[in-house]
Amino acid sequence: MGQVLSLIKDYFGFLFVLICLGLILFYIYSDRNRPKINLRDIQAFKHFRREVDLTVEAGKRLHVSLGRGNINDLQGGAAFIGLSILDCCARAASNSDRPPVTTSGDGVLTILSQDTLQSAYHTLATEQRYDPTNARLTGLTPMAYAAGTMPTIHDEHVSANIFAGHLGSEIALMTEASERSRSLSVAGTDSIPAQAVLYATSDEPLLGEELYAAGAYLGAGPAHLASLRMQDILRWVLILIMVIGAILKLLGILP
Amino acid sequence: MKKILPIANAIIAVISGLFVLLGYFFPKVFGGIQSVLIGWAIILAAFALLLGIFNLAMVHWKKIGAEGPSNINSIVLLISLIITMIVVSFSGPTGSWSLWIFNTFQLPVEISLIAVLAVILVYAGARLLSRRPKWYTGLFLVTVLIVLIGSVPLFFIGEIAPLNALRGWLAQVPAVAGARGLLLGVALGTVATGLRILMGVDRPYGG
Amino acid sequence: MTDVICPLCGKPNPPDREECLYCQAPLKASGFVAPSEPGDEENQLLPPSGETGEAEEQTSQPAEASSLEQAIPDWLKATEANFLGQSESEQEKPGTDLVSEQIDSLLNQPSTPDSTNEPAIDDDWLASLLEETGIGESSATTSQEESSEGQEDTFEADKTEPFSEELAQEEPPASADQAEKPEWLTNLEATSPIKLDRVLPASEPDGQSTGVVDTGEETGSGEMEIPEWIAKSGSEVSPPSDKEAESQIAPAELPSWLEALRPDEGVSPTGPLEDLSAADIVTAGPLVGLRGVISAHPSAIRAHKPPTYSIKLRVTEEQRARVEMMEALLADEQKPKPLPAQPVISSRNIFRLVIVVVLILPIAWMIITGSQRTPAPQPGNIPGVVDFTQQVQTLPIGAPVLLAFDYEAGFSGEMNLAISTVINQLIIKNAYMAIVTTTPAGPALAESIMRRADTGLEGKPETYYTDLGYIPGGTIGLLGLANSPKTVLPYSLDGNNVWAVAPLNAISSIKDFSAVIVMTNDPDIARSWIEQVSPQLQVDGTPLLIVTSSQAEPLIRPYYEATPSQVQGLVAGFVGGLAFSRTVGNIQQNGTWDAFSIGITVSVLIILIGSIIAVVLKMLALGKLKEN
Amino acid sequence: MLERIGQLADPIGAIIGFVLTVMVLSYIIGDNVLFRLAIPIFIGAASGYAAVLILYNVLWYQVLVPVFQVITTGKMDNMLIYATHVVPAVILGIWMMTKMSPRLARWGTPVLAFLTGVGAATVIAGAVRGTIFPQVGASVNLLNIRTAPSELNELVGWFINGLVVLVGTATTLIYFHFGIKRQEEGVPVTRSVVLGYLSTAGQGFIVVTLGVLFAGVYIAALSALIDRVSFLWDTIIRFF
Repeated sequence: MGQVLSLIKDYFGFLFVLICLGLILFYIYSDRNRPKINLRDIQAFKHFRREVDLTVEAGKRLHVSLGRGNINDLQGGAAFIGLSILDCCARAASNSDRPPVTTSGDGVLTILSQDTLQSAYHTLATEQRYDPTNARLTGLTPMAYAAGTMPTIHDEHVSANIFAGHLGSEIALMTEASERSRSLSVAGTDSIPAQAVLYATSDEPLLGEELYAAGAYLGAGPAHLASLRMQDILRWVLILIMVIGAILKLLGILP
Repeated sequence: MKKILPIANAIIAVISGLFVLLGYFFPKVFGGIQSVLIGWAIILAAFALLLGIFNLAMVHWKKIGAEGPSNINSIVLLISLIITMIVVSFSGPTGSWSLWIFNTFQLPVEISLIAVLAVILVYAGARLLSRRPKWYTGLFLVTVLIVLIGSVPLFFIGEIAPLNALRGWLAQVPAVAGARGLLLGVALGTVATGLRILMGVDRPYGG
Repeated sequence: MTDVICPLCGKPNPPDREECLYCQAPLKASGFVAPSEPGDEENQLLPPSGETGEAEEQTSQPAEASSLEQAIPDWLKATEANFLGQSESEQEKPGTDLVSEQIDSLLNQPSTPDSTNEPAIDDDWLASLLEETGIGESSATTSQEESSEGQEDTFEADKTEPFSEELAQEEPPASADQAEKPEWLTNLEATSPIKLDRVLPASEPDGQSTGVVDTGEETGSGEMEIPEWIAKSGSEVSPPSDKEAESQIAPAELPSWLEALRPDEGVSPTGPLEDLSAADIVTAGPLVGLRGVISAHPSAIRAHKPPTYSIKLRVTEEQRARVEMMEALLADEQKPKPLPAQPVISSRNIFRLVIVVVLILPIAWMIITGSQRTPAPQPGNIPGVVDFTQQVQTLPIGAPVLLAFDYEAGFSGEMNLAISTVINQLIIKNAYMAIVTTTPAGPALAESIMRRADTGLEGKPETYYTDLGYIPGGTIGLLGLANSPKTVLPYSLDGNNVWAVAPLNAISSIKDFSAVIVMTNDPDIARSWIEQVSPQLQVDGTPLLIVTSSQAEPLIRPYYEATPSQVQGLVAGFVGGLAFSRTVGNIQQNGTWDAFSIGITVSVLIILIGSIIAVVLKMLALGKLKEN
Repeated sequence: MLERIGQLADPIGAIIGFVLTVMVLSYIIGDNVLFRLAIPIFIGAASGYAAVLILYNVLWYQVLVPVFQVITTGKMDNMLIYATHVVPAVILGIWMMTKMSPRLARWGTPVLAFLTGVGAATVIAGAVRGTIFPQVGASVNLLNIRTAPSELNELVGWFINGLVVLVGTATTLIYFHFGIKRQEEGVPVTRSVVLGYLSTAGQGFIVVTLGVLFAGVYIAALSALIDRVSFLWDTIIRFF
């Protein structure tokens, strides 16, 4: 019985992934000319865009904190989003006097952030601006990472900090450093206790899945918008499954 | 070559990802190749860690040349890093000297940083309503206060039974509901992010 | 201007001169008074003689001033007075004073030529310059100096405004100059290309000649470039401007005396061709009786090499200095201004300091006194503790138990009480502990606790525990551990193949352990254990027990409360640890529990007071808004 | 000599720990030199320890020990597994080292592409199998009549709680709905009234959840603060 259930679970899982993929491809195709929806306002992204412009104007620096998520683990999703945001930042701030600086708490993530920066500069034909030490590993444990990031926030003329990745409650130390150095902090993480901390300590907390919408809000491409529409469809599908399933269980129809 | 390399990278990412994904859902068919690829990824993560440590050292090595107090900190960091690595390598991760370094330098600082967190959080809590004067901020603070009072018998006052029960209910019912919704949302976002990479749309590896 | 035009060479001369400065021709005889010198007409804002700094013209200042005073209309006098007053009293807002009003009124004129608003901007520029420099008396003295010499040109320029306005709009003359002006000259001006120049918006000569004014204009417009002419103020005026002036008017229409006055051709004096009806009849010499001819005055007969007429752009040292100052100011604007250093004593810092004192002092006091005032938590009131205790108590003697040290060192302060109690209980039960970790600090934490726990116990540590070390790969590693522990962790940290000897040689999969105890502060790690490992454990009913931090408890408790339960026992945070230690008879005698209690009480008060203050301030602010 | 040092190590360690604790706690008042000095020591020690541990467990035991085994004993357990699981990974790892040089960095990208692909697949599977299915399953099982209590009072409570969790989960998901139907140009984009009410309810649930978690994090941090104060006092008593 257990094996059958796990088999069904596996097939359902694969089916679920295929549905997600199909929806994304469909929306990429259907919205290729003009997106058919607007996105609800998320203040954090508005401020983020403005802050990037101001940072470039003021000749200051953007700091993107990618967290310590191991990409071979569940937290990898947040880390990948952090890299997408880093790409947007690198492009937006490419003409700034001070290129963005990236901090991460994982070896693979550090190298990926270096690659992201390098390829962003490469596509903008400003590869000479690429400096590998602008994508840093600041510590290998959560607290070491937070403590290693704090001096970067304090000392490197940072005017805006974007925390996007897997970060725990130690994120409060970084947002505090950001507040003390009077720079804006836009923060999102997949850890729910960290979101609770952010809610109280950050200027612009990104709650729940808002972090994963960053690409669509920052204009990273139609695929991001399409995947957001996929999420919107599937959230209703999940709600329906939960409600109908609960009713059937309540009526004793389902075992 | 400059055009071929990015495409080749994307193909590598997509194919390796597909095999691993299929391995999760059809373990009997793709389980073998999946475990091999994941085994490689785990060992590669260790090599990446070496690169990360090299990067950490390089960043601070560069800072040593710079003016100001930051170069002293960088010197201290490099010395601390090298000594720890040497000692732990020779004494072993659970050797006496490794433990001495751990208990002397790492443990106190790490606990102290979380102690600092306590002050930061209570300060943020006290300022929150003036920072974001909204109804949901009020609800947030009321919840925080109920949970705090319900967790511990208050000094001089003792245990407040109704709040204790309310705390239990909040943690059991609405908090679980909210957490579940948040987790599901995050999971949907994660699936979308992973799929964009497997489609070759997002290429964090560059190219 | 009331300079006297020489009838012979047509050059301007100060009114007090008897004979022409340039050709020595008698001036008084002809009584030829020009309304304004052509150079002035060509560009009204060209710094007149007063600003050139030439010695002989410096001396003529008082006379000029007196004649000026007659010429200045009332509003301009007020303007001048205002401006001086302003520069002395360093008013912060020039836009609000009379000067600006006048300027606005001028700027608002539909057909206001550049030359008319430039002086206004000049005023702004000066005022802003004074503000920027922030000089107190020095600025006052500067303005006085300006009024006496270099700055004169500004006022001159101001004074020309109504004049040019009137010319442009053909209004009846209002100034003394106008009154003195003969009819012919009015006609001449009507056809004069130079007046046309003046009416042309931003004509080249204006741009070139009105150096200081231009600078002012640039300040007003916020442009950063200093005009070229400042840089090469010593060099000649560039010819194109004159060419342009020429190109606008047919040369034939240009009176030759006026032609003669043009800067680049001023060196060739030609006889005046003006209408001589107003000229006097010669009363002496051989040409007696003739009108408008050169009288045979000895001084006039003397041949002179015509003097070269300086066409250098004349900028005083002071003006140059002022422009340099402006340049410096503008350069500063380009630099990003560093944020002002945060004051050490700010309301935030004071508030933070108060919080620190109010929070830490009572805690310290409780610990110092070892207070035991607050009643200890009852295990029955804390969900999970009783089940956890029972699960540990019911473990068979010498059973292999898997311990996962998956918490960060920073949380050991909160979790150590519970963990050390668990370890002690397992040692008492003589359980064999296989230690694993998915966090890098795990092995050191585990080893430290084991060493603390085994003090006083006989026998070698390896007889009751082994450290298998770190599981790489996070969730994947856990999945691998659940399926085949010996493949993921083949050796212990000592390098021994512990899977080959008892009791671990009987372990093939994770469910073969008698219990799995996970110690973590991270809800994600706990979820990974529950989701990856728990299904396997449930097959044989192996309990999964979790010791966690209070930060992860709300997310783990649902798994404990679920039916069927995925977590069979839960000890959360310091409170849970204390309750657990009390159930097994380990009663703490220091004041940490009281410190915890008073810490929470004080924190609640701080948050309450902070929120109340915020609400009160908000309401006050709203009240004020309503009043306004 | 070593014994003497060993005896001294404990008190010296306690004093250093005391000093470091004070240095770090000084950050409460403000960023200062003491804190700045303590942090690099900690980062170096923590990162150094973590690095060696991971290399020890992965590179040493999985890569090098089998090689030494061959050298010493002439044979290797699971030669095939080593050849398929380890050797290619080591080759890829050495290839990845090109990332050390900015000039050669681009040549190491294929290895990163491989890691990213594997990581992406892992997070997808983890999210679907580890979160979506279990959480949806738990929500569906909330009102399973077979697990309902028998007593009426408990039954009512069970039903209401289950309903609240179900509604809370649904409204929380609705709160995050991003898309809004495109309006005419100039018309402000707003959610429909029903969606607005539901998302407001969801916001309430989210806020309560975050409040509970915030309190939990704070209690954990306060415990650490108490532990440090206790440690400082114990050290003072020990030496003074």
